[in-house]
Amino acid sequence: MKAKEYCHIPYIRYLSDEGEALHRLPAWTENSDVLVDYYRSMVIARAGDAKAVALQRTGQMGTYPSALGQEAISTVCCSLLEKEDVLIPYYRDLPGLMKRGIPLSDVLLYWGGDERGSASEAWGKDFPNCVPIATQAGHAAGVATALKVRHQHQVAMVSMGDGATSKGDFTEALNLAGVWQLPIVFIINNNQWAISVPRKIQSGAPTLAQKGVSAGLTSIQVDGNDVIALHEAVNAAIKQARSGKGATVIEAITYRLGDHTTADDASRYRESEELQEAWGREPIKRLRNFLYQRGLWNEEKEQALQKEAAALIDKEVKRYLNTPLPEISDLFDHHYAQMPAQLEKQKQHAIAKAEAMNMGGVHS
Amino acid sequence: MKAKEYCHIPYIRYLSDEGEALHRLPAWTENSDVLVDYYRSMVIARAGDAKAVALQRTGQMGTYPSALGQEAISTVCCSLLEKEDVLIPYYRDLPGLMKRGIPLSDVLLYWGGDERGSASEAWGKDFPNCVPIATQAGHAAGVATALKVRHQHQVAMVSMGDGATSKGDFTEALNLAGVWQLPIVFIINNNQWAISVPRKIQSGAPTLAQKGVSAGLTSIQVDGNDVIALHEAVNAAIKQARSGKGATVIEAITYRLGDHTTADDASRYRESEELQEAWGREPIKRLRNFLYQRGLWNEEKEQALQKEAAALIDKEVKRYLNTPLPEISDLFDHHYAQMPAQLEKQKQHAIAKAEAMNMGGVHS
Amino acid sequence: MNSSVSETVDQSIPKEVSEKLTMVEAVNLALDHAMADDQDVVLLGEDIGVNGGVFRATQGLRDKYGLKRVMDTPLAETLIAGISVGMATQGLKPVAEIQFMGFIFPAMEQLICHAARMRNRTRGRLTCPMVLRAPFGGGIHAPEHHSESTEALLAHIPGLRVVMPSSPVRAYGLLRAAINDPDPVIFLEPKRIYRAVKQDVSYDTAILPLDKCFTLKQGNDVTLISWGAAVKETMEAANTLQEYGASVEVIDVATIKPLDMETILTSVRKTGRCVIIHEACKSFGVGAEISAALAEEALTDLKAPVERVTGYDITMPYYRMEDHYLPKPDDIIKAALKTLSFH
Amino acid sequence: MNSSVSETVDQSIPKEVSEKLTMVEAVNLALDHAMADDQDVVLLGEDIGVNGGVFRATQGLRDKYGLKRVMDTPLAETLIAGISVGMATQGLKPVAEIQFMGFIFPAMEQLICHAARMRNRTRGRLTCPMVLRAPFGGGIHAPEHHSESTEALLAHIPGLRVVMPSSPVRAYGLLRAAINDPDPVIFLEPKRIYRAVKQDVSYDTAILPLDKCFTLKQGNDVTLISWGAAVKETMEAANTLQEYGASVEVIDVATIKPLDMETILTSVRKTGRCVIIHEACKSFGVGAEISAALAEEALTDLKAPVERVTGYDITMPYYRMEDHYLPKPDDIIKAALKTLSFH
Ligand SMILES: Cc1ncc(C[n+]2csc(CCOP(=O)(O)OP(=O)(O)O)c2C)c(N)n1
Ligand SMILES: Cc1ncc(C[n+]2csc(CCOP(=O)(O)OP(=O)(O)O)c2C)c(N)n1
Ligand SMILES: [Mg+2]
Ligand SMILES: [Mg+2]
Repeated sequence: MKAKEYCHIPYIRYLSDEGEALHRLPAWTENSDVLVDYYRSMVIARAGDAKAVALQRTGQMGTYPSALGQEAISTVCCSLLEKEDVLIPYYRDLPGLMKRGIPLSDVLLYWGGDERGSASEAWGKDFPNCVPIATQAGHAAGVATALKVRHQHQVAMVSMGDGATSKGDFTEALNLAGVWQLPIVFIINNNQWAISVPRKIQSGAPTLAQKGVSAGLTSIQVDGNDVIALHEAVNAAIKQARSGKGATVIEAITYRLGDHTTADDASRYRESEELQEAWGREPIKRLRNFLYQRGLWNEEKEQALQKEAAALIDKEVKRYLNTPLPEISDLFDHHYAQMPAQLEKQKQHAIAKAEAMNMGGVHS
Repeated sequence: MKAKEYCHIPYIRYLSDEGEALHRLPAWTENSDVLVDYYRSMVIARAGDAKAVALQRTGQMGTYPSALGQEAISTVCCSLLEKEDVLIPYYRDLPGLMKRGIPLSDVLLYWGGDERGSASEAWGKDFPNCVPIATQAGHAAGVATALKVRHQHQVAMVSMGDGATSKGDFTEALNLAGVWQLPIVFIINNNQWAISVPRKIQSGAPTLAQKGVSAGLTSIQVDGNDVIALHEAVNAAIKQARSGKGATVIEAITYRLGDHTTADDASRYRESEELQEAWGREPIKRLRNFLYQRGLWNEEKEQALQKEAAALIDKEVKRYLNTPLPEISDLFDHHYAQMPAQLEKQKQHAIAKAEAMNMGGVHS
Repeated sequence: MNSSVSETVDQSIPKEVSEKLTMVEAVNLALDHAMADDQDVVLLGEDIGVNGGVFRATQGLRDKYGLKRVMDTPLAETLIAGISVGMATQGLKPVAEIQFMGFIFPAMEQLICHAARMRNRTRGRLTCPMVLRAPFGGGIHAPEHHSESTEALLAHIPGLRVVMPSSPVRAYGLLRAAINDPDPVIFLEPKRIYRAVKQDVSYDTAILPLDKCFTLKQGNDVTLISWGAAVKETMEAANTLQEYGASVEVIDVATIKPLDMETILTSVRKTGRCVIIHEACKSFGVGAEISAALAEEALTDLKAPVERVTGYDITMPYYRMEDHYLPKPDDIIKAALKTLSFH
Repeated sequence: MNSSVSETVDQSIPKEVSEKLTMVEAVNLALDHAMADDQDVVLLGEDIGVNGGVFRATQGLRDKYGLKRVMDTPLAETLIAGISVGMATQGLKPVAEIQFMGFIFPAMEQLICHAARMRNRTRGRLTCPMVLRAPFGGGIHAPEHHSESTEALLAHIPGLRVVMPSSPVRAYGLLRAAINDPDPVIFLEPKRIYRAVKQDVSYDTAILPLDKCFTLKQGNDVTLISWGAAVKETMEAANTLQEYGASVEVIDVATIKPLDMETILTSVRKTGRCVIIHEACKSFGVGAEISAALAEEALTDLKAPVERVTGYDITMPYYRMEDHYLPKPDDIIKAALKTLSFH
């Protein structure tokens, strides 16, 4: 008897690839504000994301991992969080970060090689970007533990890629979430690729959601390009967590329409047909179609939105590009609350050296 | 929808606690040799195990983790392996090691603080004892990969405790086994405790077997005190692996009748009632009852067996106790095939120091 | 007392009574008092609850402070470090136990990539006031992997503090300081001397400064530098050397990261001779940094080469032969005499 | 050629033709030749197959040697190290890639507890002939965690070898030697100079000895000691110093564990002056061991304190400011002039 035969994971979907309702929609969709907001947020995020890629291509920013095609997941997840909840994002969450109120310029600063991109107050208690894959799953479990210990009713939401589900940190965190009934929402952004490694050679499990089963968690799959399905799944998961009923694993199925990062060239390892096909399922066009059908969107609104996005991005890019280099002392001052004596000496050395050489930094 | 509602793990059992057949037994049990051999092996192992504890108690050996009550798992698993298969054991596998033909004295030497306990030819390509929990799961995956790369038809068998299933190494190995279809048999010796941590606070999953589900593996539970159930499960798993059909996770339910190790005092954290109850399910008595019922065993045979065990153990203990200390050079000679120059100097220093101080070692 | 959630002090603390305690009992008392003083202090680790830890360092604390503040974790060191980071960023002060230092390696990614960096990478927005305790070192006839001393790996990491006590009073004072500290501290407990001596320890016992060496004995002819359990043999050697007529200074480094080179340099500038003693392997050990810094910064003051008395560059032998690995008072005496007779 | 399974040599190897190759191309060629020479050599890691590795070190090898010998693993570094140990014990020679050294930490438990110890704990019954490759170091404007130099952590571990090349020819020769070696080798590739220069490399390029320093330049006044990418700045500094009239000896340590102290001592005994250059943090870095050993074993030969030119004791800054962290030729020159003017 094979595992697949005795494990069933539900899959949620409401909209067809063309944005048509596949079955009765949930009541909240009657109120169009939410859906329009999702649409607006995704469009702005996609424009910001494209700008980030362009900045890299023009030598004005470092390596950047585009969220192209995956905007729905991050957008819906972060829309449904309360400000006091804690987000533990991964590196492909630009749309969600913007939704959390974090300035695009912060995110550009981060990828522009400046620690101050994770420093502003806008971040609240949210975590900075996480590069070492799956390590953030442990952080989420710790955040959730803190919330639980203090009888607070916030939730921790953590996201990661399909590749991240192979790393032990992830399953250790799932296991803890199960046994301590932690208020966590685990979001697996399954974009089918981990750099060049396709989903099917990442794991032999028919779904990644079922990794949650191994920890006794509620585990579901959802169409990650369908904001309605996402809203349903994430909302239920947040409610469950907030009411003390434990964590949920949501595998959101999407597709990485871009390269892994600007340092990658996906044409080396993936078929262009697959990519073309995936474009037919992407979330923004799908929701636009839906909104058009319902008469909630039109060309005029679209034009205005594009303009609004451009203006916002322009402002943020300027702020990014005009951010002066940090002081040399900044490199030393944040390692300890109390500066060790020897480090102070090294700091003075670095300052003197920079002064002597009149050294600048990158893009200054 | 909770995970337990959509995941079903089969549970195999043939013998009641009292050793009565609960349903029709498999055909192979008609041939009594196998069952009698299991019985004999378990009895000898238990005597050897008790001796190891006694050696520790009398200051003649270091810390030792008794396999008391868990003899069936290790015994059946290793009986069904071929010599050329590779065993990657954990520290509570004395019965299986003996079944593999590894002298008891080797195992005593290991726990007696002597590396040579893992060195003898009897070990073949089997792994030495593994202390860092769950790390052996990765080794098993590597061994199985080697077998597969070379088109060999052996299998890798790896065992571990219930606690080990919480460590990420374990799930990383499961995942690989799934995606590479590796010839592995994963044995979870679920003895209900990981030192003082009971099973229920180790994981929120209703079974530990379902961790295999997260990797798409065949996953079952079996009564780990029932040699017939074990035989069925392990045999099927080995066959599946050997024929290239991939790995199985077997969660064998048993109970740790002793302390965690001789350094532990389980009465600090577990109820004596639970322990008493567990004695009612232990594997040796159960099989003896069965054999008696079928007329395959009697008092006379039992007496002879006890004598035989005592003689064997006596011989092995003597060999252990009479093993002289290694040479000082031994501490240095096995770090590299080619001794680095500086290490050679340190070796000469150690030798000179030992000669000067006429230093001995422990129990010499 | 750095309490952000509550100012209540548990009335059960016997503020006045001072008791003769072993080091592991002093650790227990420090945890107890830290938890009483600050509701944000929580403990976590394997077997630390009902069992009170395999060395009993957390004994009684679960009964006193409850399940929510004394948490038995599943068996997963990566997780233990990871959730500590998560908790600490939200304002708790987790004190995690790694059962033996030999099992700290799965925690390395979290310690190096996150705990050590959280303050720097958020420019202080999030911090990581966590303590990771682990018993370490050999000499108790423990099984394989239970006798490691790999403090050098942690000492190399910017953003970490690495602290090890060598007496009950210092265990109490340094652990309280480590818990109060707003940054991550690896607190390594030399288990070989967990029960070696007893000292008076109470709520009034001083909270000691981190980042400072302790001069245990003053002298003019040679400086012996050590930390952890090896301080025991170092003091024995110092006493014997004293009998031979040498005036010996003994320094317990106590915090090896960041190093208090000032105290060490001042001493060696005075004595001109130095022996460094540690149990870890010699090469690339903590002794190397101290020896290098001395020769670099006080070359002309050195009357003799610095000597290192350390473990060999081999894996800790299983226990039958571990005595051949561990530095002995005689080794220290020999090295000291060698430096003393160097011209 | 250490082949236990097969003696076949792939005919496609252009034995005579020597090509100008970059370091990463030399790595690729070494892997290719090792695989052709020995069927037991297999490659594994993340994205090493179709993609040929994120730096293209394994490009073309999957097509040439097939899926069974060039294995894309799931994303799990603990696993990569663990299965390498498992394979190696059964006689394969796995060459694993860790995508960046910043992601090596999950592998530490396997490297320290198993790879390094397998031979010793079985007294040679099982061995661990594996190579773990990882690109390391800064200076390429990479994202966070992609520019680390933590070689000191590995150098402290008995049973490991730690090797880093500093030129295409040495990359080829040392990697072939590492793969041939019957013990575990951590092979760190300085990615900043992956494509810095080209050299003639072919099947006839020498397999170089491990555990040996390379003297890149002979001189009498001062010894500059370095490894990895910093050898580039070190050579630049040496050339400038030479113009100033100093006679400079340059040593590329190449194998930092175990250290070839003989070559280093011989050189410094001759010059009396020494500067050690590395990119990793200063404190408890590899430079500390070399500096300490020099002062301990050649104190009276030292005409000046040993100087260390290194990274600061801080986390590698994100890339905008990483230049302030990295040692520059000027720093080396200054340090050398300081030792040269010391009296
Ligand atoms: C521990 C670790 N190993 C390797 C890497 C290098 N790396 C960065 S992203 C990536 C693939 C991640 O894939 P996935 O989890 O599917 O997320 P995606 O990028 O597709 O969103 C890898 C291997 C890393 N960052 N951390
Ligand atoms: C990585 C690691 N962490 C901690 C330990 C200490 N330790 C030894 S055995 C054990 C409990 C293991 O329980 P389980 O896996 O259920 O096996 P059992 O001993 O019950 O057979 C612990 C925590 C260890 N050996 N390795
Ligand atoms: Mg992905
Ligand atoms: Mg158990």
